[in-house]
Amino acid sequence: MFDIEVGSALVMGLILGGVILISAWLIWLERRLLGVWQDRLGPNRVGPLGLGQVIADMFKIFTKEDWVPPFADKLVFMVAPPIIMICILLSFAVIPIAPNVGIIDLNIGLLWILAMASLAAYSVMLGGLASNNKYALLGSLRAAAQMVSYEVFMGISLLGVVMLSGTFNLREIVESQRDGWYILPQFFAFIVFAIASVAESHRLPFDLPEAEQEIVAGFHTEYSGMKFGMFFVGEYIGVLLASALMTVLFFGGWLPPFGIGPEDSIVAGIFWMLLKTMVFVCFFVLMRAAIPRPRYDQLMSYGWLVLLPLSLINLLITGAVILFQGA
Amino acid sequence: MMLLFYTAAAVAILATLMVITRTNVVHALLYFIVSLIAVAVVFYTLGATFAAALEVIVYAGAIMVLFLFVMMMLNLGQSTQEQEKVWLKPRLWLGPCLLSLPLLVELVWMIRQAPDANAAHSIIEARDIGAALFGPYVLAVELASLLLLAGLVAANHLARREDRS
Amino acid sequence: MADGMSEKVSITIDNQAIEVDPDKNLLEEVLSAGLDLPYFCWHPSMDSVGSCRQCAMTEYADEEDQHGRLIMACMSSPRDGARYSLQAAADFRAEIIEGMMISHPHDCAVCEEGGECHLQDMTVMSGHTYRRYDGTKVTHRNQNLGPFIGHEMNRCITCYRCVRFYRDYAGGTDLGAQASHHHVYFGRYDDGPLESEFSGNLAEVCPTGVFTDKVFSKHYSRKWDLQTSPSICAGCSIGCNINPGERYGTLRRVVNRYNDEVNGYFICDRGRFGTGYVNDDAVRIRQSMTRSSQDADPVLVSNADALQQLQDMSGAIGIGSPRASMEANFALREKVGKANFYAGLSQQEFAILQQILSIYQDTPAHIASLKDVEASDAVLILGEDLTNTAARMALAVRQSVRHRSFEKAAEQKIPLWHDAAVRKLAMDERSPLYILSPHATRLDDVSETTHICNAGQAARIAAAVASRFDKEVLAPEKLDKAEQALVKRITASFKGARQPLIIAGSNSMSLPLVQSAANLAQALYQKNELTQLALVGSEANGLGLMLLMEDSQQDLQQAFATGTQSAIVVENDLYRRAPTAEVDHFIAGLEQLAVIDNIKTRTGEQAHLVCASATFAESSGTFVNYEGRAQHYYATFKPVDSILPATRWLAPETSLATLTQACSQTLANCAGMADLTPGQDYHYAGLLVPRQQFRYSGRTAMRANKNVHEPKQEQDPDGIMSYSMEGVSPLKEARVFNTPWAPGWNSNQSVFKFQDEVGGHLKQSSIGVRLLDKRNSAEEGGYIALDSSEKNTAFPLYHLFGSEELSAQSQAIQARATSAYVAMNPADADRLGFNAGGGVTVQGNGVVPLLLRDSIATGSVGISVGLPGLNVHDVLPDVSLEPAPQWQAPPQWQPDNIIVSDRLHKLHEQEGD
Amino acid sequence: MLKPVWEQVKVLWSQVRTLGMVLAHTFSKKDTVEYPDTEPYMFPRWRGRIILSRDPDGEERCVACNLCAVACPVDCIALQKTEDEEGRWYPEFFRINFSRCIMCGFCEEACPTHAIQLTPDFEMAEYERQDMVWEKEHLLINGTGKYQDYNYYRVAGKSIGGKDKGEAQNEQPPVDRRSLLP
Repeated sequence: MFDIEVGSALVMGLILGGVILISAWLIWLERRLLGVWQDRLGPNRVGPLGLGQVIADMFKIFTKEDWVPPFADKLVFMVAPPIIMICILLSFAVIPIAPNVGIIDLNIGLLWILAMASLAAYSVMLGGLASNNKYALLGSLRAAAQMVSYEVFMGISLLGVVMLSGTFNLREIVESQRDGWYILPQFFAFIVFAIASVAESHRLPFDLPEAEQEIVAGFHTEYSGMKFGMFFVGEYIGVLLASALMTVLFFGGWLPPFGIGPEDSIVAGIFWMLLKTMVFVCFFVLMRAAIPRPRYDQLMSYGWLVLLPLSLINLLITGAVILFQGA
Repeated sequence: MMLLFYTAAAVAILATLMVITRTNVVHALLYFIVSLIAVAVVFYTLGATFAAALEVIVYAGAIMVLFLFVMMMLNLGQSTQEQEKVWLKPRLWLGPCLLSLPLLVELVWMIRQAPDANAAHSIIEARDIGAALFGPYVLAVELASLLLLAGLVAANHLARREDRS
Repeated sequence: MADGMSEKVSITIDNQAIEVDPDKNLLEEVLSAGLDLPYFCWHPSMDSVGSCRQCAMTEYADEEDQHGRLIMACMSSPRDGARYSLQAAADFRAEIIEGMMISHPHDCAVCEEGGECHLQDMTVMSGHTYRRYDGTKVTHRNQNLGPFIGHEMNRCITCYRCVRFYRDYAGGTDLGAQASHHHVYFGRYDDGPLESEFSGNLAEVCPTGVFTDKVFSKHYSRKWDLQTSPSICAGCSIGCNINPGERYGTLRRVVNRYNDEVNGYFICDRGRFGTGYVNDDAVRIRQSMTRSSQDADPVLVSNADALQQLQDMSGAIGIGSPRASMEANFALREKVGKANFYAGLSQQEFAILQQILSIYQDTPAHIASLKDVEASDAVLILGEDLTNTAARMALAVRQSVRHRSFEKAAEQKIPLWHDAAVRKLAMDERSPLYILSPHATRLDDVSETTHICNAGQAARIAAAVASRFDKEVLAPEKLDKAEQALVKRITASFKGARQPLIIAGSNSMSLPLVQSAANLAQALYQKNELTQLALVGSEANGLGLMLLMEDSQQDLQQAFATGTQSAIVVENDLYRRAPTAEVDHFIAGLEQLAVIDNIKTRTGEQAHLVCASATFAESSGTFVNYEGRAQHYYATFKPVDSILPATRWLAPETSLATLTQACSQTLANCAGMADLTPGQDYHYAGLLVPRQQFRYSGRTAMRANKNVHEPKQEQDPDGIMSYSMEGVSPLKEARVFNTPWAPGWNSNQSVFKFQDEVGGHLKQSSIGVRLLDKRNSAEEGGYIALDSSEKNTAFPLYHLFGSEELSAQSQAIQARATSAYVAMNPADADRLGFNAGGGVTVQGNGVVPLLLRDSIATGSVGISVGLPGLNVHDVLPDVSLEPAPQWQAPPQWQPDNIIVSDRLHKLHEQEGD
Repeated sequence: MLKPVWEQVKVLWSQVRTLGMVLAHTFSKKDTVEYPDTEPYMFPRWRGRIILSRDPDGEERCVACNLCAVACPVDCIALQKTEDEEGRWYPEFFRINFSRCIMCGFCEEACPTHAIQLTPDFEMAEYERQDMVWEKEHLLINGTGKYQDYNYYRVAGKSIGGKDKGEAQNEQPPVDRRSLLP
C-alpha cells in the first residue's frame, strides 16, 4: 500500500501535479463559466465539452516564438516569470488537503504563505521593469503599489483567525474549526481577505496592472510564448491558492459541513476540500463576469480607507472578545 | 542542518558581495533579495522561524518592493551605470576597505570567543516572541508603535492634497 | 487693375477688424482676409457684375444701427470705419441659393464637375441642405460644342460667367445668352465647335457642370483621384503653368495652375487639350529599339543594352532640341562636349533666336511678362501671329486694349472693378493696338489698325516709327502715303502711352522684324522708361537652348557640314527643322544615329538606336520661356520601366538636381536656375510634397487585379515630391504647389486661399526665375543694322491646332487641325495663273491645296507650318510653286475656317457690304 | 459617523446584487449558436459581402461616380468611369479588394444610386489572397437588392438612352430657347 502521510514523495507529487493540472483546467472552466454568465457558449469544440481546449492552448503557447525584446534587460526579463510560479507553488506546500494529506506541516504556515505572496510581487514588478516598455512599467508600478497595500490588510485580517486558533499552523487551524467554521466569528475578516486576495492575484475587478483598455497588457506586454504562459498559469494557481486558503481559514478545510459523512476519511476530506475550493474558484470567475474594474485611485483609497479600518476593528473586537472569554 | 546553514550563509555573503559590485541597480537589488532570503534561511536553521518569516515578509517582501518601486520612478539609464562603474574603481573603495579590515578581524575574534551555541535545538515559537514583546519589552514596543503612528500621521499630512477646500 | 497702391482703410466684419484697399470691392477684400463668403458671378480676372446676389453682407449705418441693410459685397466699395456682418446675411444667402437650386438636376454623381464644383461648395457653405421645392424643373437641350467642351445646360445657375469670359474677356463671338427669364440659355446659335482658342477655360470658369472638359470626360476621374504635380506647358514659348492629372498610369487632363506673372487664371486650348499624345501608343515610343541599318526592321532592346550603346558612341555630335528641357540639352552637351553640341534649329531660326537673346541682354527696355503685357496701354505687334504661336499672349494683348476704358472710368469715378459699367462706358473705345502682319489675325477685332504687309515692309515701318523717337535710327525709304500716315498714328499713340509695348518674335521667321522691334524699343526707351518689349520664341525651350549655345554658331546646317559618322539627337525631328534633302543626306552619311525621343518621328524611323524618353508629364526639368523665365516642372507620374527621362539616358549616374545645379554654374546666364526649386533635400518636418490629395482613393485596389500584394510606394529619385498621399499639405507649406484645395473649397476657386491677396502672388510657391533680369543700363548696345538680304516672298502660317509637333499628335487637337496648304492673295493667283480651289505643287513636297484669301499680303505666299504634308524649310526662303490643275480636293478637305481668322474676316467683309 | 459606513454597505450591497444578477444568467437562454452546425439568421442589413445591383429596368445601377471609392477608409475600391453612346455613365471596371475590405458599409452609405450594397453573406474565405480581388462581373447581380424601386437616372437630369431631356421625374419638357413666351 502507498504511503499516505504528510510530506511523502507521492503526496508531494500528486499535490503539485494536481495543482498545475487543475490550474490549467481552470482556464477552460473560467471561459466556460464566463460564457454561461454572458449568455454565450464558451469553448466547446476541442474534445468532450471543449476540455481539450487547454491542451490545444498549451501546444500553441509552447510552439510560439519565445521572444526577448532586444531593448529588454535580458537576465531580469527571463528570471521574472518563474518567480510567480515558484512562489505560489511553494505556498501550496503548507495547505492541508485532508487528514494526513499535505506536503509539510509548518508551524509558521500562514506566515509562509504571506511571505511567498509578498515575494510573488517581484515577478510582476521585475517583469514590467525589465521589459523596458512604458506600458509594462506602468503595469508593474500599479502591481507593486496594489500588492504591497493589500498585503497589509490581508495579513491583519488573518490575525483574527490566528488569535482564535492560537496557531499559525494551517492544519491546526482546520482542526480548531471542528466546533464551528471561522466564517461566523470572522465574517468581516473573510470579506477583507476575499477582496485582498483578488487584489493580490490581480484578477478582475482588480486587474489594474494588466488593464488592457488602458495599458495594452500591463506588465506582460512584451512577453510571449512560455514566459507569458507562466504568468498566465501563475495567475490561475494564485486563484486556486486563494480559494484553498479561504476554505482552510474560514470554511473548515476538509471538514464536512453540518457533520455530513465521516469526519476523518482521507477521500471524504479531499472531496470536501476540492468542492469548497471550487465554489470559491467559481466565485472568482463570477466576480470577473460581473464587476467592472475600479479606477486606480478608487482601488487604493478603498484599501486604505475602508479595508484597513475594517480589518483593524475586526482585530480589536476579536482580541477583546478573546480577552473577555479568557478572563 | 549545518550544511543548510553554511550553504545559506555562503549564499548570503556571495549575494551581498554581488550587491555592492553590480552597476545595474535592478540586478543589485535582485541579489539583495537573494541575500535577505538566505539570511532568512539562516534564521530558520537557527530555530528562529518567526524571525525568518518576518525577514521575508517585511524586508524582502515589503521594503525591497518599495525600493524597487522608487527605482522604477527614477528612470535610471546608461548614464547611472557609467557612474556606478566609475565608483567601482579600486582607489575609491580600497581606503574604506582597509579601514574596516580591523573591524572585521575584531568581529571574527569576538565570534570565536563566544560559546558555541547550537541554537537549532531550541525552536522559538511565535508565542514566545509575543510574550517577550509584550512582557519585558512592552515599553520599547509601545514607544516604537508611537513613533510609527507619528510617522503615519506625518505621511498622511504630507501626502494630503492642498487644494481640497 | 487699380494703378498704384492706395491707402488702406479699416473696417469691421463681425467684430473682426481688417485693413482693406478702398479701390477694391468688398468681396475681394473679405476673401483676401481669409474669410469665407459665397459668390458665383464674380471672378478675380473678370471683376463684378452683381448678378448672382450670393455674396450678400449686412452693412450697418453706424454703431447704433441694429438692423443694417443688405448689400452685395462684390458691388460695394469698403467704407472707412464701417461695420459689416457676414453672419447677419446668412439667411438671405441660403434663400438665394435655394432659388438657384430649384431646377438644378440631381446630377452630381454623373457630373464631371462633382467633387470640384463651386456650386457644391457654395451650397454647403450657404447651408442649403434640404430641397423644399417639389414642383417641376426647367430642362434644356444640350448642344454639341465640338471636341473640347461638353454641354449640359440643365445645370446652369445663370451666373453669366461663361459669356463674360468667352465674349468680353476672350473676344469670342459664337457663345451667348439666349431666351429670357427662367429659360435663359447659354450656347451657340447652332451646334458646332466653339471657335475661341480659349474655350477650354469655360470648364474652369463655369462654377458648375454646364461646360465640362469633354476630352477628360472620356477617361474621367474625380479631382481627388488625380495624381498631380506642378508642370509647365510644352505647347509654346509662353510657358504657362499647368497642373496635369494622372490616374491609372495615363495622363487624364490638364488644368490651369495659377501664376500671376505668366498665365494667371487661363490657358489656351492647345495647352489644355494637346497632351493626348502622352497616352497614345500609336504615337509614343515605349520601348527602346535598335536597327542594324537605316532600312532594317527595329529590334527591341533592354534599357541596359541601349544605355551601353549610347555609352559606346564616342566622338558623336549631339543635336539638342527646343522642346527638350534645359537639363536634357545640358546633359547632351556635357556628354558630347561643347564643341560637338549643335542646336537642333535651322540656320534661320537659330539666327533669329540668337538675335533675340542678344537683344534681351542689351536692350534697356523691360522684357514684358504677360502681366506686363496686360498692363500696357499701347501695343505694336510686328509680324507675329500671336493667337497661333503664343495664344495666351494674344489673350493678354486683348486685355491691354481695355486701358482706355479704365481711364474713362477713373475720370467718371467709377470703381474699376465695376465690370459692366466700365465696359459700357467705353463702348468701342480701346487703347491703341497696331498689328503689322502679312495676313489677317484673330486680334484684328480689337486692333486700331491691322496693316497687311510683308515682313520687310513691317520692319521698315517700325524703323520709321523708331526714327521719329530717335534720330540715330535711319528713316527707311520706300514708304507709301498710307504707311507714312500709319507711322504718324503709331508714333502719336506711343507718345501718349504710359506703358508702350512692342511685340515681335521668331515665328515670323524674319530677322529684320526682330531687329527693328528691338531698335524701336530702344528708341522709345529714350522717351519712356516703362517701354516694354516682348519677343516670342520658338517652342517651349527655344530661348533656353540659346542660353546653352553661348554665342557659338552651331546650328543644324553646321552640324550637317561636319561630315560626322555618328550623332545623338535628343527629342527632335530633324525633318521639321531643315530641308528634307539635307536631312536625308546627313542621315545617309551616318554610321550611327541615336535618337532619344518620346514620340515616333521620321528621324527616329531611320535611327540605329531609338531610346524611349519620358514626356513632360513623366519627367522633371526646366523650361525657359520667351521672357527668359526659367520654370521647373515636376513629373506627374512615373512612366513604365522601359521609359527613362532623357537626362537619365544621357547622364545615367547624375541626378536631375545635380544637372540643374551644374547648368546654373556652367552657363553664364543661368545662375538663377539654382533657386528654382526648394532644393533636393527639401522637406517639411521630414515630409515630402505629396502628388496625391489626401482623399486619393483605391490605393489598395488599383493594382490588385495584377497582384493583390501591394508594392512598395514608388520613389522619385529626382524630386522632392512623393508618389503618394503622405506628405505635407499645401495649406501648410506650399513651396511646391500643385492642386489647390482648402476646407470648404474643393473647386479651383480655392486658389485664393494660397494667394497673399485675391489675384496676387502665390504665398509660397515659385513663379519662376527671370534669368535675364539683370539690367546693366551703363552700356547699352547700339542700334542693330537691319539685315536687308532677306527675301519676303513667303511667310509662315501657324495653326494653334496642328503646328506644334507634340500637341498635333493628340486626337482632340487633330479633330480641329487641318492638313498642309499654301495661301495667297487672289490677285497674285490671277497674275500667276493659279486656279481657285485647285492645288499647287510645292518643290519636293508634292501637291497641297491652295487657299485664296483677300486678307493676305500681295506678293507673298503663306506656307502652313508643321501641318502634315509640307516641310516649311523646303520652301523658305525661296518658294517655287507650280499649278497642279489635275488635283482634286479630297472630300474631307474643308477650305472654310482654315485660317483661324477666316470667320472673323468674313464678318468684317459682311459689315463692309 | 454612521453615514460613511452606511455608504460603504450600500456600495458592497450593489456589488453583491450585481453578482446575483449575473449569476442568474446561468439559467438564461444562450444568444449564440454553433455556427457551422446551425445557420444563424442574418438580418437583411447585415454588412457582409458587397454586391453591385441593377435598377428596376435591369441596367447597371452604378454610374461610376467614385463616391464609394473615396468614402472607403481602406481604399479597397477602384473603378473607372466610361459611358455608352447615349451618355449613360457606367464603370469600365469596378474592383474591390476584399482582402482589405473591413465591411464598414461606408460605400453603401455614400452611394447615391443604391448600386453598391452590403449583403448578409459573410462566408468569403479563400485559400489564395488573390482570389479575394473581385471584379465587376463577380460583383454584379441580376436584381435590385434591398432597394426595389429606385432608379437614379429617372431622377437625374442627364439624358440617356431611353430617357430624353424633360422625361425624368418632376421635369418640364425642354425649353424652346427661340421662343420668348413666358
